[in-house]
Amino acid sequence: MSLLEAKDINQYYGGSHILRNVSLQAELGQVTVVLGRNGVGKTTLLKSLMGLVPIKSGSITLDGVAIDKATPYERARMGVGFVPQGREIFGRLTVQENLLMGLAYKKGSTPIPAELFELFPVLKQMLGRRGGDLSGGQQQQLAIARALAAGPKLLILDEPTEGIQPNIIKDIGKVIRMLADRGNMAIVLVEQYYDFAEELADRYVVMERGEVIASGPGSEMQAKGVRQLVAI
Amino acid sequence: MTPDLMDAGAQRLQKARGVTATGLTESGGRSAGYGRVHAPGEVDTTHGRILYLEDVHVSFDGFKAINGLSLDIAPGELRCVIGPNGAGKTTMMDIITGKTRPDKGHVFFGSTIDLLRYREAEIAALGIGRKFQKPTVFEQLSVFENLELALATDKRVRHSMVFSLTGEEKDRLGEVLQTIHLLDSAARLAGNLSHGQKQWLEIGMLLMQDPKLLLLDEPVAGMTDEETERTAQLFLSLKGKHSLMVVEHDMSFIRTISEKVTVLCDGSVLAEGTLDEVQADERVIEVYLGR
Amino acid sequence: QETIKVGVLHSLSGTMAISETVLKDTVLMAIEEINAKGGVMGKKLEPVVVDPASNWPLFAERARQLITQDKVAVVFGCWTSVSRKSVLPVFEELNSLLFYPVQYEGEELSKNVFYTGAAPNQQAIPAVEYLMSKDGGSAKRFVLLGTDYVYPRTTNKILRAFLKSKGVVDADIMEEYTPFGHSDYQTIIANVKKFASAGKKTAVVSTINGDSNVPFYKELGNAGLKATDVPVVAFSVGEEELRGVDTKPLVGHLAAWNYFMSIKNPTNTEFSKKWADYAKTKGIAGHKDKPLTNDPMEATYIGINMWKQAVEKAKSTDTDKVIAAMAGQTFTAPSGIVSKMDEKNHHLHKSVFIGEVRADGQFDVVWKTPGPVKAQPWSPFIPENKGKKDEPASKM
Amino acid sequence: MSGTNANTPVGAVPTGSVSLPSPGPLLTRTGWSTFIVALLVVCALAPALNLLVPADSAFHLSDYMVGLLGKIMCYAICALAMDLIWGYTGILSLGHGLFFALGGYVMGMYLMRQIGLDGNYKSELPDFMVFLDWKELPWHWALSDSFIATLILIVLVPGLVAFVFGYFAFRSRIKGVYFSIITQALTFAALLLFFRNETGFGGNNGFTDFKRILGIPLATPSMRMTLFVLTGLTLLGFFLWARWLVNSKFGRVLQAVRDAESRVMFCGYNPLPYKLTIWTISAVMCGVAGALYVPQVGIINPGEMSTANSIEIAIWAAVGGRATLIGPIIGAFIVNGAKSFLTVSFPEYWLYFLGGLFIVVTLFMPQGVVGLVKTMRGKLGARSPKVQAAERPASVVLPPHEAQPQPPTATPRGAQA
Amino acid sequence: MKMYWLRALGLCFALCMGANLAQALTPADALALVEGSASDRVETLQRLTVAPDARAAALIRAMAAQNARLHEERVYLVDGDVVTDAVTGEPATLPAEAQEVGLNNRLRGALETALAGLDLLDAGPQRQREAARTLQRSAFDEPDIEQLPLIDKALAGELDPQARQILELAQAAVLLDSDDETQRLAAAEKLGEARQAIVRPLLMAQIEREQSESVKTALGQSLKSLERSLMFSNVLAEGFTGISLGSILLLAALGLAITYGLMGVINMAHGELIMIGAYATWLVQVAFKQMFPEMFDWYLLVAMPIAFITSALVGAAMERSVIRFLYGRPLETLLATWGISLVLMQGVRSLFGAQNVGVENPSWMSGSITLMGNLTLPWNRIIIIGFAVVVLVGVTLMIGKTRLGLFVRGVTQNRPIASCMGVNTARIDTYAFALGSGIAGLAGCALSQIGNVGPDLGQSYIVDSFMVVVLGGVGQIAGTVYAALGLGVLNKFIEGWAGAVLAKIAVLVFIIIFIQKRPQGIFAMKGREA
Ligand SMILES: Nc1ncnc2c1ncn2[C@@H]1O[C@H](COP(=O)(O)OP(=O)(O)OP(=O)(O)O)[C@@H](O)[C@H]1O
Ligand SMILES: Nc1ncnc2c1ncn2[C@@H]1O[C@H](COP(=O)(O)OP(=O)(O)OP(=O)(O)O)[C@@H](O)[C@H]1O
Ligand SMILES: NC(N)=O
Ligand SMILES: [Mg+2]
Ligand SMILES: [Mg+2]
Repeated sequence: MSLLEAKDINQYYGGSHILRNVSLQAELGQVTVVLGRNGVGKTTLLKSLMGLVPIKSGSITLDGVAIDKATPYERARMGVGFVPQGREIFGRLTVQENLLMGLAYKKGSTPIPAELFELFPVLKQMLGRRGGDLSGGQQQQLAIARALAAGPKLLILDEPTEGIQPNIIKDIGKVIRMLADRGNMAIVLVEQYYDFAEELADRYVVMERGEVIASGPGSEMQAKGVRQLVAI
Repeated sequence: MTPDLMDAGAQRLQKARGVTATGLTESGGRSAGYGRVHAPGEVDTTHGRILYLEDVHVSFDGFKAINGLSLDIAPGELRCVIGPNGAGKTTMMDIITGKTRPDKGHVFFGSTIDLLRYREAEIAALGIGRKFQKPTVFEQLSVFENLELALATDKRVRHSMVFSLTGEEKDRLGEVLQTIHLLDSAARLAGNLSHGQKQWLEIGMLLMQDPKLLLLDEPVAGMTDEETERTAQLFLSLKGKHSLMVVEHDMSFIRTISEKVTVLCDGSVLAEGTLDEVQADERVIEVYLGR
Repeated sequence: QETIKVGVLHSLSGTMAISETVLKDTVLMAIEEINAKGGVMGKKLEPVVVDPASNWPLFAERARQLITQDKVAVVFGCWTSVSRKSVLPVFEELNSLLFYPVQYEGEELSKNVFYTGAAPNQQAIPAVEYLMSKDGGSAKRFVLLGTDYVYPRTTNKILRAFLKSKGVVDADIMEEYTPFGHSDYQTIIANVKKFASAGKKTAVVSTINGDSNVPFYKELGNAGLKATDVPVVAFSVGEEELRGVDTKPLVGHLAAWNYFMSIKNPTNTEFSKKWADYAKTKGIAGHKDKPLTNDPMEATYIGINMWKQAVEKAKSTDTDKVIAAMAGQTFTAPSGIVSKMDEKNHHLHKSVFIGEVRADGQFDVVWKTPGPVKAQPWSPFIPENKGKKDEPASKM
Repeated sequence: MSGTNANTPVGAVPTGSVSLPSPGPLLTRTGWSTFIVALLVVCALAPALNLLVPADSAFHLSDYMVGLLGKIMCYAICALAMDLIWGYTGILSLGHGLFFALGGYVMGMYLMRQIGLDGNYKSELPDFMVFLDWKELPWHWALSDSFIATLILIVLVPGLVAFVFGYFAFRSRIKGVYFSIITQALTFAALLLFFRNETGFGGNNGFTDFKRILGIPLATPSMRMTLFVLTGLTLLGFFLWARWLVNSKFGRVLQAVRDAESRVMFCGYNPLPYKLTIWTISAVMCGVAGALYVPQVGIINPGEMSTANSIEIAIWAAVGGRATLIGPIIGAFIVNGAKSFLTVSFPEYWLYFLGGLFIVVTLFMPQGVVGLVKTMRGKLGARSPKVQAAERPASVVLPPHEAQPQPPTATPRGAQA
Repeated sequence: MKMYWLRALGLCFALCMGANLAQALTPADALALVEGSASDRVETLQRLTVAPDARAAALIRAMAAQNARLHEERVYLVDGDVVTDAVTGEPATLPAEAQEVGLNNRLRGALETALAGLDLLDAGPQRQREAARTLQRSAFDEPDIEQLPLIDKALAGELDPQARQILELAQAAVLLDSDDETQRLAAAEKLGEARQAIVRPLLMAQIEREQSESVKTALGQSLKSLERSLMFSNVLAEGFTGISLGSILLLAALGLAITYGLMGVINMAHGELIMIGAYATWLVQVAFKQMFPEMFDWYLLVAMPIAFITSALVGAAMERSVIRFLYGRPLETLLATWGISLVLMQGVRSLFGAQNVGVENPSWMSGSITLMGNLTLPWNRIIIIGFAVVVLVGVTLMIGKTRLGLFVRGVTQNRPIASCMGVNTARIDTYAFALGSGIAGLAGCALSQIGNVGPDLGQSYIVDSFMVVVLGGVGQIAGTVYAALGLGVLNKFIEGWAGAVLAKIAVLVFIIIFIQKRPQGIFAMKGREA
C-alpha cells in the first residue's frame, strides 16, 4: 500500500469546481511528479493534501490512516512536509527562526540538522538575517530547508525550482533524488520545469482542468509524449 | 504597441509632466556639457542609451547588496540579466523604479533624466514599467479593471473621474486579454487567479502601460514550457519598439530571447556578452550555471 | 388606575454613569416612598427611566422623547452643566419642568428648571472664606486647581474676583487645569509644593472633576502633602468619590457641600437608613454592601418631594401652575434645615457645610453657615450681572 | 499592436462580441426606483405625515421622530463619507468626528450670532464671551454673522483642515494604523483645544440655546421639517455623487490603492492626489452633515470630537457593509435606531444588546447587513450560487463567467505588430 | 498665636527638663481640650503642654491618634481593647454611644507640634527625626528666638545624628537674624546645607536686611548652593515623573503590543482587560480584608497572579469565541472588540456598580522617600517603575527567546504555513491572546495603585495605549518601550512649563509630526517586508 493515497478528490472554490475526482498515490522512495498548465489545479491539489483547503468529497490516507479530516498541523505531525508555492517563508523571522519553525512539533531541544547547511550553504551565512530580506531564490532554498528540517515521511513540493539559479536547481534535484533513494520518504513534486521533472520522476501525473488526464511511471514520460500534453 | 499610441502617450505625458522634469540639468552635470535643448520629460536616447547605471552602491545594515554596479541598455534592446540568487537583480530593479534609494551612484533614463530625483509614480509615468518577482495585481479588482487601470492614459485625478474607455482602447484591452489568455476570466477577481495566471495578468498590465522600458523580474517563473515559449515570442515582438530588461534563471528561455546577457554577481557585473560567451565563462559556471 | 409619569434622565452608561446612576436610584426610591404613602393627588407616580449615555445631544433627544412621547409631568435629571444646557431649549420650547440636583457654576436661570444643587455662593465662596479664617488655617495663598471645563473655569473666575476683593494679589493665586480624565498629578503636586514653599500659608481649592480625584488624592497622600501643611478644599468630592480612595493619608482635607452623610439629625438618619434599606432590597451594586449618600442625592430627594408638594398645592401637574406653587415650598431636608425654594429664583436656600475627610471616608463637619444661604445664580462678581433680576426672564 | 483599428489582426475573437465587462450605470433600474421612492418619502411623505396629519392619528409622524430621523440622516452622511475613505480607499479615519464637529461649529457660530440680543446678558456677544469678560468678538468669529459666509465656511473649514493634514500625511506616505492613529491624535488634540474656554468656542458647554436661523425661529415644526428635508436631500445627493465617484475610474484607482498602493505607483498613478481628493471630499461631507446636525439637535460641543464618536462612524459603516455605499447608510440607521430604541426600552441593558450586535455582525455578516442580504438573495433567487458576487465591489456589473479558464483557441498574435 | 505657642513650647521644655512641676490633668481641662471652639481648645492645649503630666500627655497622644472618646462629659482613651479614663487613668468601659473626639486641621497641627516637643528626647530615632522635622518646619516657617532654648537643649542632649542635623538647621534659621554677627555668619553658612525650598525666602529676606558684608557673602553663597540643589532636584524630579508616567504607559501598552502589535487584533477591549485586572485586584483586597486582615499588606502579591489569570482567562474566552474567526480581518476585530468592550464595561457596572471601588495601597507602597531635602519620590511610583521593568523583561524574554514566543511570531505572520509546520495555531493564538490580556491584567493591578478603579478605567488608557504601540512601530516591543518612555518624559517636561492641557495637546501634535518623519513608528520595520 502506498504511503499516500488520495482518492477521488473533489474541491470547490465557492461555486467553481476546481478538482474533479483527482486520485494520486505516492510511494516511499519514489518521486511523484504532478504536471499541468497554469491554473489547472496543481496547487489546489497539494493544498488539499496538506489540509489547507477543505475537500468536498474523496479520501486521503497516509500510511493507511485517514487524514482528510485532520488539520494541517496534525498532518504535519504525522510526517508531511510542505514547500508551498511562492515560498511563504516567515518574512519577519530570521532564517534560523524559520528553520526552527520547521521543527515546531519536535521537542524543543531538537537541533537544526547540519545537513541542511551542506545542501544550502547560503543559509548558514544568513542565519541571522530576516527571511523577508532574502532574495527570491534564497527564500526558496529556505522554504525547502524548512520543510526538510523535521525529516518528513512525505514531502510535498510546489514548484521548488521557481526562481532558483541553475546550479542550485541541479543541487536541489540531487537532493530530491537522494532523499527519495534513502527509501524512507515519499515525494510529491509539482513542477513546470519539464526537464527537471522528467529527470526526477518515478511516477508522473498530468492534470488538465482539474482532472488527471494521464499518469504512469516516469520512465515512460518521453514515450507517452507528456511534454506535448503539458504544452497543448 | 502601436507607434501612434506611443506617440500620443508621449505627448500626453509631456503635457502632464509639464515643468516637473525641468531643473534636471544639474543632475550629476551630465547633460550640461551637451548644450542641447531637449523637451523636458522626453527621454533623450540620442546617445544610444535608454538606461544607464554607473557605480551604484546599496547596502542594507552593512550588507552590500549592490556594489559598484554599472550597466547600460540601448533603446530597443532586449537585455537579459542573470546571476545567482541574491546577486542583486531585484534590488537593481528596485533602484531603477525608485523603490530603493542607492547610497551612491547615478541612474539615468535616457541621457538626461536622473531617476534618483523621482518617485515611483513619476518614474512609471516617465515610461518605465515593471513586473515584480512576486506577482502583484489588484486582488479586489477584476482582471479587466486591472488592465484598465494600467492603460497608458492621463493618470491625474480629474481625468480619472470622467474617464471612459474609447472603442480603440477597448479593443486594445481585448487584445491584451487574449494575449495573456485571460479573456474568459476578464470579470473574475484577480485575487482568485492561480499563480501563473497572475504572472500573465501582470505582464498584461505592463503591455497596457505601454512603457518605453520594461523591467521583468522572472516573468516565466511558474509557467509551463509552452507558456514560456509564448512569453519568449511576446518579448521578442516587443523588442525594438521597447527596451526590455529581463531577469530570469530559466536558461532555455534566455537562450530563446537573448542577444546580450549580463551576469550579476555580488552586486556588480561579473560578465557581459552573448549567452554563449557568458556560458563559457568559467566564473559564471562556477557561481551560477554549475557544471 | 391613572398614573403620573415622571422622567428620569440620568446617564447609566458612559463616563457620567459613575456619578449619575445613583441619582436614578434615588429618584426611584423617592417615588417608591411617595407611592407607598398614596402617591400624588391620589395617583401613583410612574417612573420612566431612560439612558442618555453621557452623550449630550442624546440628552436633548431623550428629553424631547420623555416630554412628547411619554408625556411625563416632570423630569429629574442631568449632572454636568453641558447636559443641562443641552436639554434646556427643549424644556423651554415644550414648557416642561426639569429638576437639576448638582452644584454648578450659576449664570443661568430658566423658568423651566429648578436648581436644587448649589450656586457658587452656596458652596465655593463660603469654603474659601473658611480657609481664610483662623480655624481654616488663615490661608494667604491659593491654588485654584480644576479640570479644564466650564464649571471649574467659571467657579475659579468667581473665586478670583472674590479673593481680589479680599485683598489677595494675583501673585498669590495659582490657577492650573488638567484635561478630563487626567490621571497623572505628579507634576501638579510638585508645582503646588513649590508654590507653597514660597512662604505664607497656602491652600488648594479643587474643582477637579470626579474621575480625576482618585489619582489626585492618591498622589497627594503619597507625596506627603498633609492637610495641616496645605489643606485642599474640594467642591466635587463627596462620599461617593472617596469610595475609591484610601483616605488615611487624606485626613483633614476638606470638602464643601450642603449635605454630608455624617450629619447627625433624625431626618438624615432616616434618609440614610431608607437608602441603605432600599439599596439592599434592590440589590444596588456597590450600595448594597456599603450604602453611601451624598449631596446630589439629597438635592434630588428634596427636589422630588418639593415637586410633589407643589403639585398637591397646585392640584395639577400643569407646568406653569407647578412653577407657581413651587415658590416658597419648604421641606425638612436631611441636611438638618428646613430647606426652602426661593420665591423667585428657582434655587434652594441651603446651608453650607465644610467637612474634613475622616479616615473612614466620611466627613467631619468642621464649620457651617449660621443658616440657609440664598442662592445668587448671577454672581455679583461678574460685572455684567449688575442690575440683573433674580428671577427667570418672562417668556419672550 | 496593430496600427489602426481597421486592420486588426486579432480576428479570432472580435473583441466586440466578447462580454468585456463595462462599468455599470450609476444606478440599476431598481436602484433608481428605490432612489425616487426615498426622494418622495423625504420631500413629500414625511412633511405631509408630520405637518398635515393630525397628531392623534396613527399615521402622524411626531416631531420627536422628525428630529430623530433628521439626526440619523446626518449620521448616515458621515457613514457614507466614511465608506468612501475607508471602504473604497482602505484608509480608516478615526478623525471624522473632527470634521463633523468643525462643520457643526461653523454653523453653531452663525446660530449663536443669530441669538442677537436675546441672550442672558442682552449683549451682542454670545453669552459665554460676556461672561469671560471679552469685550469684542475674537478674529475667528469675524464672518459668523453672514449666512453666505457660513455656508462657504462649512465646506471650507473641514475641507481645508483635511486637505492640509492629508497633504502632509499622504506625502509622508503614512498608511494603515499609523494614519488612523494620527487622525485620532488630531481629533483628540482638537477636543482638548476646544475644551478650553480661551479657544473661544464656549469650552465644553459649546453652543446651545439657539433661537433662529436666517431670522426664522428654529423651534417650530415647519423649520424642523425644512431642516429634515434639507438633510434628506443632502444625503440622497451625496449618495449619488459618491456612487458616481466610485463608479468612475477614479473609484477604481482608489480601490487599487487600497489593495496594492505600490503597484498603483508602478502603474504611473501618483496616489497622493487621489487619496487627498477623496479624503477631502469625505471630510467635507462630514462637515456638511455636522452643519445640518447642529440646528436639529440644538447643541454643538467638543464631545463630538471624542474618540468614541469617530470610531462609531466606522462602526456604522462596518455594520451596514463596507464598500457598498448603501450599506453604511443602512448601518447608521440600524445602529442609531437601535441605540435610540434600546436606551429607552432597556436603559440598563442596552449596551449588552448593542455590544452583542457588533459581535454578531462581525461574526455572521462579514460583509455587513448588505452582504447578508446579498447572500440571502443569492441563495434564494439565483439558480447557481455565486459567492463571488458577494465579494465583488458593487461598482461593476458582472457578466456571468465560468470558473474554468478555457484553453485558448487562437495562438497569441498580440505580439506581432 | 504661633509665637505665643512656641514660647509655651520652650517653657514646657525647660520645665520638663528641670523639676517635674506638672499639674495634674483636671476633668475640666480634659473636657476643655476635647470640646468647644477650636480656639479655646488650642488655648487649653497650650496651657496643658506648658507642664504636661503623664495623663495630659496620654490624652494629647490619644487625641492625635484619634483614640480619644467623649461621652457625657467623660473622656476615654482607647488603646486596642483597653479603655481608660483620661483623667484618672483607671480602666473603664466605653459606652456604646461614645463619640470620637473631633479634630480640625488647626488642632491637628497644634497637636503635632505639641507631640514633637514631647517626643524630641524620649523617643526612638525614627520618631526623633520626625519630631525634629516638625520643629524645623515651624522654625523655617516663622523663625523666632523663643524656639532657641528648646532646640539648644535638644542639641545638648543625646540625639539621633540625623535629627541633630535637622535641628541644627532649625537653629541656624532662628539665629539668622541674631544680633551677634558671628552667629549670623555661622547660621548663614550652615543654611547652605539646607535643601528645602522653604529656606529660600528666609535667606532672601536676610540678604535684604543684612548690613555685614561678610555675612552677606555667606548668605549669597548659601543661597546659590541652595538654588543649585533645588534646580538639580527639580530636574531629577521632572525626570522621575516622566519615567514614572512612561512606565504607566508602558504597562498599559505592553499587552496591546502583543495582541495588536504581534497578532494584529485591533483590540478595543484592551482597556477593559486592564479594568478587569484592576477589579480582580480589588476583589483580592476585599477578600484579604475579610479573611486575613493581618496579612493585608501582602495582598498585592496574591492579586498580581490573580489579576493576570483573570484577564488572561477573559482574553482566552474572547479569543476562542470571537477573535479566532477574524484573523486576517483586522478591521473586523475592531468592530467586534468594540462590542466586547461595551459588554464588559456594562457587565462590570451590573456586577459591582457604576461607581469606583476603593483599592488601598499596602503600607509598603504608601508614602514616599525624600532625597536631597526636597525630592520626594512616592513609593508606589518607584515600585511601579520596577514592576514595569520586570514585566517588560519577562515579555521580551517570552517573545524573543522561548519557543512559545517563536510560534506566536510565526503564527501571527502566516497562520496557514505555520500550521503546515506542525504548529497548533489555534492553541498558540489562544495562548498569545491570553498572554497579552494577562499583561493587561497586570497593568490593571498596577494602575489600581495610583488611580481609580471603576468601569471606565479602561477607556482612559485605550487611546494612549494605541498611540504608544503605533508610535513605537507596530510589532516592535522595543519601540513600545521607547515610545512609552519618550511620551512620558516629553509630556511631563512640557507640563512643567505649559500646564497639563497644553502639554497633552503638544504631545498629540508631536505624535502627528513625528509620524510624518517616521511613517512606520520609531522602530520602523526595516527591509523589504516593510
Ligand atoms: N482562492 C480562490 N478562489 C477562487 N478560485 C481560485 C482560488 N485559488 C485558485 N483559484 C482558481 O483555481 C484554479 C486552480 O488554481 P491552482 O492555484 O490550483 O492552479 P495551479 O495548477 O497551481 O496553477 P499554477 O501553475 O499557475 O500555479 C485556477 O483557475 C484559479 O484561478
Ligand atoms: N532590505 C534588505 N535588508 C537586508 N538584506 C537585503 C535587503 N534587500 C536585499 N537584501 C539582500 O541583498 C541581496 C540581493 O537581493 P536581490 O533580491 O536583489 O537578489 P536577486 O539577485 O534578485 O536574487 P534572486 O535571483 O534570488 O531573486 C540578497 O542577499 C538579499 O538577502
Ligand atoms: N455642574 C457641574 N458640576 O458640572
Ligand atoms: Mg500553483
Ligand atoms: Mg530577485
